[in-house]
Amino acid sequence: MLNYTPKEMVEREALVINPCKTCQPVGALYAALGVHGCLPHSHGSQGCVAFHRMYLTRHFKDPIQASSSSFTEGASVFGGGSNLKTAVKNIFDLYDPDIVAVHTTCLSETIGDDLNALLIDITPTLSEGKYIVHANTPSYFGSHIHGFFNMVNGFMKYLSVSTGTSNGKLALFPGWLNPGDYRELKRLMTQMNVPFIMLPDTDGTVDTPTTGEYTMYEKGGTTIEEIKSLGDCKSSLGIGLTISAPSVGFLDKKCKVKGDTIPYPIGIDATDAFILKLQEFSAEEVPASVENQRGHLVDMMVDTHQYTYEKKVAIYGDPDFVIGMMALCLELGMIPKYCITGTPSLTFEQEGKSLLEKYGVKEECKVQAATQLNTTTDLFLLHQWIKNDAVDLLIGGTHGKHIARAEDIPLVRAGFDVIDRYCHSYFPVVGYEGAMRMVEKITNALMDYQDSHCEEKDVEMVM
Amino acid sequence: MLNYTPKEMVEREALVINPCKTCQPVGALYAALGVHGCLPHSHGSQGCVAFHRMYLTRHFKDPIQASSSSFTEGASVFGGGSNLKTAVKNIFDLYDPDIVAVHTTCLSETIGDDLNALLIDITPTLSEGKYIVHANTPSYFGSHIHGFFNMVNGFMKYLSVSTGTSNGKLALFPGWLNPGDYRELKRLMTQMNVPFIMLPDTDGTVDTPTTGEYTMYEKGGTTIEEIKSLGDCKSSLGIGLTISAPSVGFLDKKCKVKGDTIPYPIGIDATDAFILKLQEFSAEEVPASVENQRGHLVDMMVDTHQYTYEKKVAIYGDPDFVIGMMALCLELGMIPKYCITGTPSLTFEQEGKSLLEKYGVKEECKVQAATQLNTTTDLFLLHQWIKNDAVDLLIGGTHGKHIARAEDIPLVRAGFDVIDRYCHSYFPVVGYEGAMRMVEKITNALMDYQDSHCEEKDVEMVM
Amino acid sequence: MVLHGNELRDKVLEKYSAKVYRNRKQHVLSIDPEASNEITANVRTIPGIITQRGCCYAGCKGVVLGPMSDNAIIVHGPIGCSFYTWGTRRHKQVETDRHGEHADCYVEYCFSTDMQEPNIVFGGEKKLKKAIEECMAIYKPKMLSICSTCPVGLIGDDIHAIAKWAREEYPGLMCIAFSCEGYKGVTQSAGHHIASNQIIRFIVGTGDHKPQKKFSVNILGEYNIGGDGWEIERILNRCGIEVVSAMTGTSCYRDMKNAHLADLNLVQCHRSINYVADMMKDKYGMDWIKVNFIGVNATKKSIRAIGAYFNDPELSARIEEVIADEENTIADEMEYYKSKLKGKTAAIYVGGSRSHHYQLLLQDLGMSTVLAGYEFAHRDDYEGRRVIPDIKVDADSKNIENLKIEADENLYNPDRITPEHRAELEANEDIDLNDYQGMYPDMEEGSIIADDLNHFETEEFLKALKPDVFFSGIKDKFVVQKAGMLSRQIHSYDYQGPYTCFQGAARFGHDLVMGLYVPAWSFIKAPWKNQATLVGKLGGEV
Amino acid sequence: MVLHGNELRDKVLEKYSAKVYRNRKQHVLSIDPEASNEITANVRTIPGIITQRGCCYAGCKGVVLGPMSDNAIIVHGPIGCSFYTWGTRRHKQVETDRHGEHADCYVEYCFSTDMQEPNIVFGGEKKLKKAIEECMAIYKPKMLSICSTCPVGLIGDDIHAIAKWAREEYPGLMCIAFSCEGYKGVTQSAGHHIASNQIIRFIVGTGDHKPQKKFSVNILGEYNIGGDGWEIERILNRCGIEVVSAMTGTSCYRDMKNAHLADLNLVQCHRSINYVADMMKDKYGMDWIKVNFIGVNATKKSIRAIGAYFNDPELSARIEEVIADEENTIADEMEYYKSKLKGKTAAIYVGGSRSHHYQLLLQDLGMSTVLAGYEFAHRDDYEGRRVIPDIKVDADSKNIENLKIEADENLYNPDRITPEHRAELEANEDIDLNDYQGMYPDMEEGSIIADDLNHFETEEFLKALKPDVFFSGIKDKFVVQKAGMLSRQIHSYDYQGPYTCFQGAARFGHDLVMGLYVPAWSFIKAPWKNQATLVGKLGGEV
Repeated sequence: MLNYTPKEMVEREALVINPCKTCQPVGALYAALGVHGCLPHSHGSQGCVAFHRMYLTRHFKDPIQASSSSFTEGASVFGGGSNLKTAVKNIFDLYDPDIVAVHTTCLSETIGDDLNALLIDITPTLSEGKYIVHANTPSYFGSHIHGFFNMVNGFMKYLSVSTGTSNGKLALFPGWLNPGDYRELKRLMTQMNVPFIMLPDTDGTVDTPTTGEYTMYEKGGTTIEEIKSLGDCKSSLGIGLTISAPSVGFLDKKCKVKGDTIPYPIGIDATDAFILKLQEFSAEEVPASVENQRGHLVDMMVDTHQYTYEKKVAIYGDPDFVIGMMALCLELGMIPKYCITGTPSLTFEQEGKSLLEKYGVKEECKVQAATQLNTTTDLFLLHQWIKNDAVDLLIGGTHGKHIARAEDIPLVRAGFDVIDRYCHSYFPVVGYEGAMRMVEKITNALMDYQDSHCEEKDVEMVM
Repeated sequence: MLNYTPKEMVEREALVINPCKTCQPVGALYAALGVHGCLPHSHGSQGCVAFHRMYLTRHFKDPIQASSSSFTEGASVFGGGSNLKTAVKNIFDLYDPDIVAVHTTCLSETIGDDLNALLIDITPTLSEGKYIVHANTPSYFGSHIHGFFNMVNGFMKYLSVSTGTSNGKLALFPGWLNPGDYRELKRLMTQMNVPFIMLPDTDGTVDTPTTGEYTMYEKGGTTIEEIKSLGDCKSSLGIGLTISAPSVGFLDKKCKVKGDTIPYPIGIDATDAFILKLQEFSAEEVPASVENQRGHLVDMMVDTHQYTYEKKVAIYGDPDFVIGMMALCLELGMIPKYCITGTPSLTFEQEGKSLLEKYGVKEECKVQAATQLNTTTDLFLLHQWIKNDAVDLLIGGTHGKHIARAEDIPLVRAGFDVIDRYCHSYFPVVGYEGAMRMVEKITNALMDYQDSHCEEKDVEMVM
Repeated sequence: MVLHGNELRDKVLEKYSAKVYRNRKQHVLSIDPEASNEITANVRTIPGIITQRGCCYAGCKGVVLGPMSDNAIIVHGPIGCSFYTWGTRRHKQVETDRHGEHADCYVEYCFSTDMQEPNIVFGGEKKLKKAIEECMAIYKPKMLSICSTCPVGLIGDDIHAIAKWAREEYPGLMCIAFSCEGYKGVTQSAGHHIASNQIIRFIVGTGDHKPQKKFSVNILGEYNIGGDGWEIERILNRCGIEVVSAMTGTSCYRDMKNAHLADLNLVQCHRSINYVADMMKDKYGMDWIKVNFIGVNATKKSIRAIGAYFNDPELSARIEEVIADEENTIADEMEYYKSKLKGKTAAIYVGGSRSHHYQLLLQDLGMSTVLAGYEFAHRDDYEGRRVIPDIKVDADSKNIENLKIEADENLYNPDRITPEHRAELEANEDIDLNDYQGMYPDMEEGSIIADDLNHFETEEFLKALKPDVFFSGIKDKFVVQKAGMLSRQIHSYDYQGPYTCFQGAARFGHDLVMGLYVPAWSFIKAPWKNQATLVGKLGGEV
Repeated sequence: MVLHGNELRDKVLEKYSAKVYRNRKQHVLSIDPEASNEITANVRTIPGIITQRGCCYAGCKGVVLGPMSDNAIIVHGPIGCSFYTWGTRRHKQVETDRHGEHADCYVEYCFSTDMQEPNIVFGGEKKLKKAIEECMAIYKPKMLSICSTCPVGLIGDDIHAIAKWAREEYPGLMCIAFSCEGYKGVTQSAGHHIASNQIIRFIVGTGDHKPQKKFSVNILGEYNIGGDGWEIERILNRCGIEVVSAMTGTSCYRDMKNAHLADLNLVQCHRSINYVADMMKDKYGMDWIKVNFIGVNATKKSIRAIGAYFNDPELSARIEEVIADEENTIADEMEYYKSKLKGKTAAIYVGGSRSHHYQLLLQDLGMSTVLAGYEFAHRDDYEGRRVIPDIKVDADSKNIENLKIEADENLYNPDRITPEHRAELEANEDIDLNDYQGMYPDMEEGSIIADDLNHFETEEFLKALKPDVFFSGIKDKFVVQKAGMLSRQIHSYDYQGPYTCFQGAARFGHDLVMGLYVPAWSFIKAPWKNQATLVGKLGGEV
């Protein structure tokens, strides 16, 4: 397993090995799946969308629909405008979405298709009540995370307006999460009596119940009316500094809705911060149900601490997810020895270092994001670090499983993508509920490891 | 690990080895913890209650309070009446419960203390609004399951009355479950718009939040007023044929409240049956939220089936729990190769065989409960069976962990007791939610096993 | 009214706009023994139509090169394309030793130059060179491939020059560039050609390890999904036949170099690989026969054809022994699966040959196929090689290079069998010597053929035909299952397999019975959906 | 006003009814150097008071017999008591070989006759015999114990006769019966005595394997919780001292038989075991010294005392080397833990000796103990052995057998050291030769001593004294932690350990720092509980 990864550290600046990110368009596609009645459309060669649908389907085990401009060599030379026009016509004819969300690819970006201009041409051809929006998502810049917020902003760019009358709601930008997380965020906002519009929301679109009926546009997703109304929100809240700050900024710039961005509510402290933000908005007491669940979480944390304390963990994945898990692990007394993301992020390393300082971690920990200049912050690098100084636990997606097996380290799967397990997308990692779930998963992983790896005489009946 | 368990089957009729049950009093104690403001009291030597508190604390990682008559040799010879009187006075003086629930032990039963008579003496000495009830729970009959329903019936015997005016509620006897399960049952009844009284209910008594304050009687538990009002319920529903049928019968006999008993709502079919019972009561449509969650569960079951299909599982524990898990496993296409309980149950084997027939299981499966005549249905027997024909998975409590390690079989911990893990008691196994959780746990256990035990060339990135 | 055949086809397609209808009706037909059954294939998909097709890069890097264990493949382009082909499509691989030479296995590694905006603007050659240096420093591979993705072709990075540079810079390194940008051609098939061309150009013929057994073959177009290729090798080895190289499933650069030294090519897949067999016939004089190891009867026929080719009584006897033994091993199982599957129907839509091959395995199990289609086939894959001369090459395909092959002056050897025996073989109807007759002959009258079956047609045809199972890929699997119908991924075998030969057939039978009979299906409808129950109760209660 | 000492004691106890107050005030006192500090201990708990005490069976089966690896213990009674002692209290054990003899390890097995109603009514002897037969058939143990639970004593099953039958029926089997019904005595202590009596009566003195090293000891009252005993053995072995047998932690029947052949008994625990040391002194002439391996200084003192006893310069030198080396290994760690723990306070309430011993380890770490109590001690455990003659034996205890011991005619050997050396040792203040001075001398003035500390007093004293940590058992742990205070189980070490000797001290320091500094504590109060924040915001918002 990964037999050729040497222990001796190697300098790299060009070759990425086992990346910890993927490209913008798939992020745009996922964001678009969080809008009700939306068909995502990839403006490029049909291979892109085939890969993206495969990628998301592997994670969600649910239908992921998206169309393509199906560039051939000719389109690549002469421009993809006519492909897009044909595509849009066929899409509305055949699949009848309410809205088409177009994102670009490295192909259409490299040839320089002007989507703004194309959409100016196309929009008047649409039927009443049908929409088309776009986002530029060049694969050679940033990562899937950038694609995600670019598409969120694309929706707002085309749809959100400020009518001058407040709708009294909170605009919530939840970042890239699983449907189970989106459900949990909505549950918390509802419990906190905060009226909200959340963009996007894949609860009900990528985790549809099996009922014997398939429909292309399921019940879930942010509605077009809601996206329009974002401009009338009282304030906005972004969660995830890397992924949501741009949307908070965009809505402010376009519609003068002021807002703030906080980390993903992963772990107790960040969830407290989220609840406080909601309380600030609602100006109401925190209900007993929320407080009770928080107390359950604290109880678990106190009770399990000795199984997590000073355990070293490597966390990899998307920047806001990694920061969230890092906070949660620190709250459990763990040492987040290596935290990496392949997504270039201006805030990641600073956020991580602040957390290490906050918890007074003495041990040298590496917190590293890729940069535009050197993108080799990848799983090969992480594996090399681990070979030189091991960890007790891995937290991240499926692509770390070979490291886990090669080094015999338990892996708690979380984040994106998890393509070798089922059920995960239904359950949250955010909120107190999500933290409880993660505490259980982390302690079980460590305790299972102890049970199976200790000497027979050290097997404990009670733990 | 368990190195002296021979593969060759041995006949036993007297020696129980590694039992799959414990004694009545601890069941009575647990049932009493599900009543608000109640202090359980053990009428016997103080060792009993020390063991029982230890046992329950190990499972719940929460304070478990109970008092004892603290028999000495003298009391054992001359009877424990005066010990009980002293105890009751001291208990109300010092701990001020609303109610004391006395259960007997093999000691007080063997010497023949007449609790009915003693309580007739004691009751008039109590202050207004204070109560004392009792149950006879001889350790040499049945198991902790009998102790549980005997105590439930003890509460009803002393408190429940029929006033002639219906309260319009459903009397729910939920059996022995975790607080997370009781919460889920209440959530389902609330969603189904069924007014109910549930006895007992340890949600909020054995999973109290950590808040920096300790109080002896927490917010949870069935109230005395509710227990009284059980006699005015419209109908009753027992879940768990072994554990709850006696309470349904008792309430009918005492207060003429008719009722029915169904299996624990573990797995989809049994949860459907529970929902249908609730619908029968409410005569209302099943809400979309319930249906949606059910659809999620079906989705998981369809998606994961190839990891569970024909996998052989051994299930051990309490009779209704084992039947529930057996149903869930059969629904997943698994083969419940060995299903045992140490609790003598008149219905267990028939229930199990019906399930095997319903799913047309061809493979020979063993479904065995202990009997009064031969109680050697225990984990030693299960281990011997496994040595002769292995299984892929174990489901049960902590006491199977040595088998799991000895035979290198993954163990999904569920039921009672789980004393070597944390967090479990907060989450349900009942309802669609509980089934989703179990599907995740079962598939993860099997897939983790595959990932760690297959040849390197067979490690799959996507599963 | 239940429609079928062309009526059904017309009913489904009539929902299209006229323009789309005109296009799609050439791709969809119902088998009619009286008609020509000419189909349109290997042409571009209409923009906006939700196709399951992939791209040239997917065919080149994902399918052909990906499985080669000792081939370090650097994807030159932005990160995505490399990321999505990481770990291959379940082409199983492992390190091996042969001829005293070790072949590493790099399939767990994903290498990319991860081009950034400046590389697009100013060119990515420098970064690619650096990446090659870094890869050589860490892995020291014997073969290193460069695969380009869309922007590379547009900005004009000369990856072939860089490959040449690498071959010179690192003596002993076989560095090959593949210009497999995603926009080339109309499907993965273009990528297969591009990859195969380079394999023929650079690799085959460069080795000199002669086979050690009397009879030897290559297996072309077998990609070892779920271990399929290993199972075929096991059977051939039992018969006493050596596999010199697969292309490319179980194989590696080390072995592929010696492929020209085998006696015979076995062609398991279709167009993009029988083209390779043709080139090897022209260059080295090797015959090929079409084989199919999917299905018990197909496997028997294929092994017997190999026996017939070699024309050796001892070999033929051994082959019969192996067949008898393997069949015996699975007899009871197959009988059971047949009893559970008899009369059931299937639809199949996969990339290449499997849409044909699996029909034969389903027949073994008593099932029939009501619809089949290919994702990236050419006309001959449906209609047989006789139509090749008639196929028009359109603008999208004509830029895909066709190698000009001439007989190798040292290695050409057409006399592997006698002319008399060749004549016998050509006359033998059970043997497709240097020929493939397409999918049609194995399909029943009235069954539907759909090239480039898209999402809309999938939904509509399945609603109408109601097969018991739809074999396809992950992108449509869950669409179908939401509607309550089993779908098995025949691209990736749903992470099971192997399904080849005898034991594989039984395994397939097992998995199909599992999928159809798993209890989950019976729970799709909530019991309270039976409205009568509720109303009845409401009536009683209220 | 912060109360302390006896004022605090009175304040807490005044909430009791008069009757309970009169009882409890004899069990709780504040150390006063001027006063007699006489305490009441080893008397019955008042019914209804939530005590943490266990029973006679728990002491006999759970503590003393449970750890013996090769001892198959059949619990005769209903299932519960056997179930609850399954797996022991973390007395770690493992199979071993010694003197060419294998000792099985049965600690993963729980054996019960699981008496049913008919056995209670008609007697359980037959079932017990059958159970023994079944146990012998499966395990063929060399030692088999029968422990009776409450009903057995009442119904009169003669387990001793059955043990005798078994010894005759199975030659070579040491079968011993223990009448340890739960109602006997007032605490586990009764069970310790019952178990120890039988060990002295049946086991010790029956072996003839002489120690192989020049210096040899037994370790009495060390139960190998979390491997404590193994760590002590490691240190003693490093010094060149052989451990013949522990009683009973790391030991087994095989080794215990030879205990009388050791040179010296080390007594780690208190009353129930120094009684055993006394018996061995009387019967075999062995001296004993009180040791304590909990705490760095205590360990050093103990090892040096052993050195002093043996009076061998080479041994003493080796002891000093070992001490220096072990201390050096943990020096940095201890320094760090001290820096985190200095000035913190603790309360300790455990069964026996640990309430005393851990005070010394806490001192090593810069901490002090504000409250300590024993669950099942006798007066001498608090006040020292000098009070033994004054202890009144009440009705509850007088039925617990006291063996009459006489010098063994063959094995008695009082001359293991010279009379001169004994005189020296007796004069040495650092050595407790055949003596124990109790917990009091190590406690500070004003600190609280509470015998049989109950739930009510625990809550009240902890609220008043606010120690940083409460060391106790699982039954009170979570009560304390709900209130926001760390509680560590010093019965089971919270499934960690070992905590003995040098490395154990460091491990203890680590675990304590962990418990106190883990971030979870900082989250107990929800941030919105700071009402000011909300009001402020509400003011601003509304």
